[in-house]
Amino acid sequence: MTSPIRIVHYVNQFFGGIGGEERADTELLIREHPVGPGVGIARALGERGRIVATLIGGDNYFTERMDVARSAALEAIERYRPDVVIAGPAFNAGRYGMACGEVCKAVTETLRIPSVTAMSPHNPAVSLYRRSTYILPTGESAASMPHILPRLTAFAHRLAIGDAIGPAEREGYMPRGIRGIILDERSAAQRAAEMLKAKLTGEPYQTEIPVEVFQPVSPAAPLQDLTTATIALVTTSGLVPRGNPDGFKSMNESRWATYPVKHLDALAPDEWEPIHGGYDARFARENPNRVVPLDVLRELENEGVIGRLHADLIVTVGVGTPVEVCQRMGEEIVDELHRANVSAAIFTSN
Amino acid sequence: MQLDVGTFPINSIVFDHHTRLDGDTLRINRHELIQMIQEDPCIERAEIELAIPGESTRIIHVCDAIEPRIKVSGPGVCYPGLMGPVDTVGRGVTHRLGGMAVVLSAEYPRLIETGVGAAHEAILDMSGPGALGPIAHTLNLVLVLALASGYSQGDYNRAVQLAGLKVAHRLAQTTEGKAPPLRRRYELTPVDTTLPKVVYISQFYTQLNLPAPYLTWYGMYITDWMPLWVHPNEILDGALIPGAVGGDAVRPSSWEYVNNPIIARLYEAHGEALAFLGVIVHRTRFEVFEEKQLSANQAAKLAKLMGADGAIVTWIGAGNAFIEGMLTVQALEREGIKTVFMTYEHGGQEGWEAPLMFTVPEADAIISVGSLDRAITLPAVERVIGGDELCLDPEASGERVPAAGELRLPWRLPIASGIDHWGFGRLTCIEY
Amino acid sequence: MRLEMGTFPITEATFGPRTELDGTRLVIDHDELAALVLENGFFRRVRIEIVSPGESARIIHLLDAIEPRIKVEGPGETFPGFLGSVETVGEGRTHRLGGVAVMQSAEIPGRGKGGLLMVREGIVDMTGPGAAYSPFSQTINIVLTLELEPNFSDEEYDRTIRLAGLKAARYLARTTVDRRAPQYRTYDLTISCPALPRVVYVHQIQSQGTFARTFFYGKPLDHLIPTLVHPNELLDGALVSGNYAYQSMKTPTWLHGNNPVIEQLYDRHGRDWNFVGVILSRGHFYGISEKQHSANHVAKLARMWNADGAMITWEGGGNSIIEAMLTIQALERAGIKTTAISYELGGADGTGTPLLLYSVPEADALVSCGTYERPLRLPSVKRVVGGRTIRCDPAKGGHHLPAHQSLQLDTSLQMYCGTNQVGFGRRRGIDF
Amino acid sequence: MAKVMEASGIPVALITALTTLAKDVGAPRIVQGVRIPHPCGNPALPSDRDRAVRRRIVMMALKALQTSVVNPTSFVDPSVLI
Repeated sequence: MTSPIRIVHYVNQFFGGIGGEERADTELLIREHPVGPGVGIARALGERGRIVATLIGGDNYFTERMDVARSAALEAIERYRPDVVIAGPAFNAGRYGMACGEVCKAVTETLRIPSVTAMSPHNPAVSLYRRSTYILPTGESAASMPHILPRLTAFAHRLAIGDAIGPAEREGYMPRGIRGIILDERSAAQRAAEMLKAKLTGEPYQTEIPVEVFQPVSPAAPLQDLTTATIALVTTSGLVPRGNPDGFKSMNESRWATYPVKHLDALAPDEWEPIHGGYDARFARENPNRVVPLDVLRELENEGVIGRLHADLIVTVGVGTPVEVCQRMGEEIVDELHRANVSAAIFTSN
Repeated sequence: MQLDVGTFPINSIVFDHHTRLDGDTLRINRHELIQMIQEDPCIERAEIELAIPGESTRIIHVCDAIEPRIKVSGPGVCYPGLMGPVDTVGRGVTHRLGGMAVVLSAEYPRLIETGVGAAHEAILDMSGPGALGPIAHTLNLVLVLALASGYSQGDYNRAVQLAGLKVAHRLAQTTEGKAPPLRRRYELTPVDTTLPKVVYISQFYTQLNLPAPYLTWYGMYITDWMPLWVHPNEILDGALIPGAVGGDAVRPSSWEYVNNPIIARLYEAHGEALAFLGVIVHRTRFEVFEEKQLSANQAAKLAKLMGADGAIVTWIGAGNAFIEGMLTVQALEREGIKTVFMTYEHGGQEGWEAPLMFTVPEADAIISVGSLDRAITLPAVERVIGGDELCLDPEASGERVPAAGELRLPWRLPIASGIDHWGFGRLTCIEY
Repeated sequence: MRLEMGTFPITEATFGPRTELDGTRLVIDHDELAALVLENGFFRRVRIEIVSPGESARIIHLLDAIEPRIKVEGPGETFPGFLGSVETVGEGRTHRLGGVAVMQSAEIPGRGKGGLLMVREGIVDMTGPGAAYSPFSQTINIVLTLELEPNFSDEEYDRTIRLAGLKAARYLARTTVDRRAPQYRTYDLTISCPALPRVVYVHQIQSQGTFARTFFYGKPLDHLIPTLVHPNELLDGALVSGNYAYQSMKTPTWLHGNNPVIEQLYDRHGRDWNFVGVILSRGHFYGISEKQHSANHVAKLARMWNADGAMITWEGGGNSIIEAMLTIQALERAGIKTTAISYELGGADGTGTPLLLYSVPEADALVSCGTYERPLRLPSVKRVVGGRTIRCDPAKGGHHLPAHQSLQLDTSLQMYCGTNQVGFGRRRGIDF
Repeated sequence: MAKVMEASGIPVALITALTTLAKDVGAPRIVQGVRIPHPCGNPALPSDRDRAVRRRIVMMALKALQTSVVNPTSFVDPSVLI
């Protein structure tokens, strides 16, 4: 039997018994005993632990003055040295959900204390905070309180005693956007066969890899005048100067580099090499311009068709690069291009 | 897959101000078509002529003959991959102009002097003893194309073929919104399971690394593919057509591909005498015996998997490609599949020599579609389309002769569609 | 096609005076096997070692893994096209040594090549955290470490190394000839209850060129257009791997002959469905219309084969997933219910998106087989087989690490079959 | 990355052989390249025409940069396809 655990519980002014909307500005109050839902939590907890403090914050206070509220909460929680922090349940209350999420995020990230909250899957706070803490799904209203409190308490207890938490679908929390690798009881072939059987007989089945739907962007305005434009060459083809000076990896690269091409009329096979691990590199090795058309762009610059070709070639290796890495590199490259007053880019990809 | 083919029989073609279909008369604005063709930089000049069956007319430098077909509903386009995306065809409604062909006439510069890549002369007589193939009996709109210099054989092939396809498409467009006088449905409906199941194995030769493909499938160069199980309707929609480098006797024209009489016959018999399982498109002319044997074995195995009791095997080409034909017959018979093989014969100019170059004991049911070797004399003609001179034997003498005069041919290879690989006609050889 | 597979489970392998089977103990005459391997003269030396499950051992520079099999009755030979003629296999009786793999290990000169077509490091750990990545931590492995004679071409090394492995495998399987196997299993696609749904397996392999190639009856599949094959052909070794491009995503010959998906489809044949065949297709085409056509053709074959359901797996990464996804899309649009096995991405910490390089909305039934993107720490081992040092990042010129030490790998790309997608393994991704 | 740049106001012509893929991920200006290993050239051709193909593709890219688009749009010069 592990020693009793210490819990700090966060609720809003309503569940804290202070009042309704008219008291939504209430600043952080501390009670050293269970309040509102905390009473149910304490009951469910029994001998296993106790709520050492209840923090009560007004919905507006917390969402409108978040920085103040956050540090006040953190300062208080630190004092009570809890093993775990519980916030809510917030059901479908938006501002309350925000507050719960923010409290949990803060204690987990700055105090390294595990935290858990509970709210409706439709609560806007879910998408904001599910990556930062454990969120258990509830119904839309407090009617589901009796059902959620025991689960919330049990989950908090496991966090407090350092129990390993399994996958979301098995533990019943909302996915935190982390893919873990586990050993299943059955082989992939077996699972695929069973999934196919379910699909053929119309029984329910659950894909193991949800597919992404990409967000469209609002395109930039077109170039008005080519003859005054500065055009940059950007490539993910992994074409680098011989010897790969920056030691680019042939896959999973997360860096990019610029190489001067100011004085080049073409990319010479003996000076450039493709180190990209995802395509048959023979043709690019024969003639690098087949992946980065520098030769014709220089030609067009000389003919005056385009104003200027940007002085540097911008290179990375695009194989199995995660989207947010691309996002990040994209932003860095954008800064670079803005600095150099580049007006447009030709981007080659294999 | 259900395909409805609507046929608009054409009885006359006249040149006019507007391209349109007027009953069974096709009115054509020549200049519109010529301009369309001349957009391609590979084509320096284009002329359009008309050739009518029975008249004393000879078309020379024949590259291909294309039947105007257009997809009016359903996925994809006719001649997919070349005229549009590679969406699987063979469904919906296709319109065709019946009884006519767009014939391509162009003399390729001899960029490739000898060997399988070289362009060969092909002659199409509209009357007389040389009027052998089905396209000697269609109303032919002949595109005479003068090729610009400085391009590759691959470029010329693409340009010539696209010219033909674009014109054919434009002509077929005249049927849009019209109800076809004739309509036929092609579908491999489930039939009485006790009927013998029959597969059609259609062999085609091709060659790797040629500048211009002999044959394309959805516009793709057929390389060393294993036998391909396809739906006959795909062929009716033009998924499989030859290149346009030269239409000599052993290279059937596109027109023959989309009108393959064996497919038509098997469809007619489907549900009556037999159950038509589908077509195996079988690439031949492999250059290693092991590959020939493998492709034959795989064709037979595919037929077996499909549950075939019987098979019809046809081949095109000459020499080398014949070996797969025989090996396939053997493999099929060994799998217990009763097989009929259709081929032309050799036999020399008089018919004394051996009819076939290579045989297997299992080949016990061969249909003869005539001989390639028999000498033939084409009489002089009043009119020649496509030029004044031709060169029958570029590899040897390279001598050019007047195209209008009498032509004594030692064999039938130079006659466009001179060999009836797929049995349009009734020509055969019997022993005397 | 009816194939009887006799399994001789092996629990122990040792060297001894003569190669024979002693109950479940495989005794190997080292010198005779060595002589067989060295016969063709491309190797200076061969070192033969036996590595067993549970050993603190690491196998490196791994190329192919092959299960000892031999045809004891019926047409053809196992591994046709390499060890025998191209006669169609899959019928009769075949013997296998259960739980054994013959492996070649060699350092093929990198020649400073970048790109896909190069040999990359392949590692099997017999114990510890690395063991779960490979089915070969559970097999008794006969490892042939080949020291290459210098100055041969990639193609020569590739071919001779493959032949050495296949010959050794057959040599060991010979010990089972004229013995009765402890277990027999019959593989037969005969349909007993036609009411059940018809299911095909779409087996998408990788084949682009030397070192990234798959062979069918000895023929490279670089130009494969999807075709229908009988699963028994694969059980008899018709598919042989020459793919060393990315060792984690490859399917070695051993898995082509023991494909867990085929096993599942056969296990449930006649109960949950009728397994009607395998569609072999190729991924990683270079043009989008070829990719689309390949997908369309698979779906059309499945439709002509009246399939109700399909399972698809693919070999290789990145680019190959495009054909796979387009195939799923085409199948689903043809009304064929499809599930697939795929590895996922997710970055070093599992928060990366997207999980798949390319996907289609129709792909709603995917099974995860893990990822190569997480870093992996392999502990030090007592014994290393296949070399002394491991060459990492050949594209970067490669740096060598002592192989017996603990290794910190930033991805598991080098873990042999670590993300292979035919589904032998239990590793999977899941949301946390 | 092309998307990020476009979003920041820099028009980007993405030359790729895999236009469908680029469309699916939502890149606004997509230019049809020849093939994956050589998007901007055709090794099957003699070097001068290989270069001519490259010039065609780049010209198409420049056209894309001057064209106003709303949704992912691909710019294809059929003559460069093999």
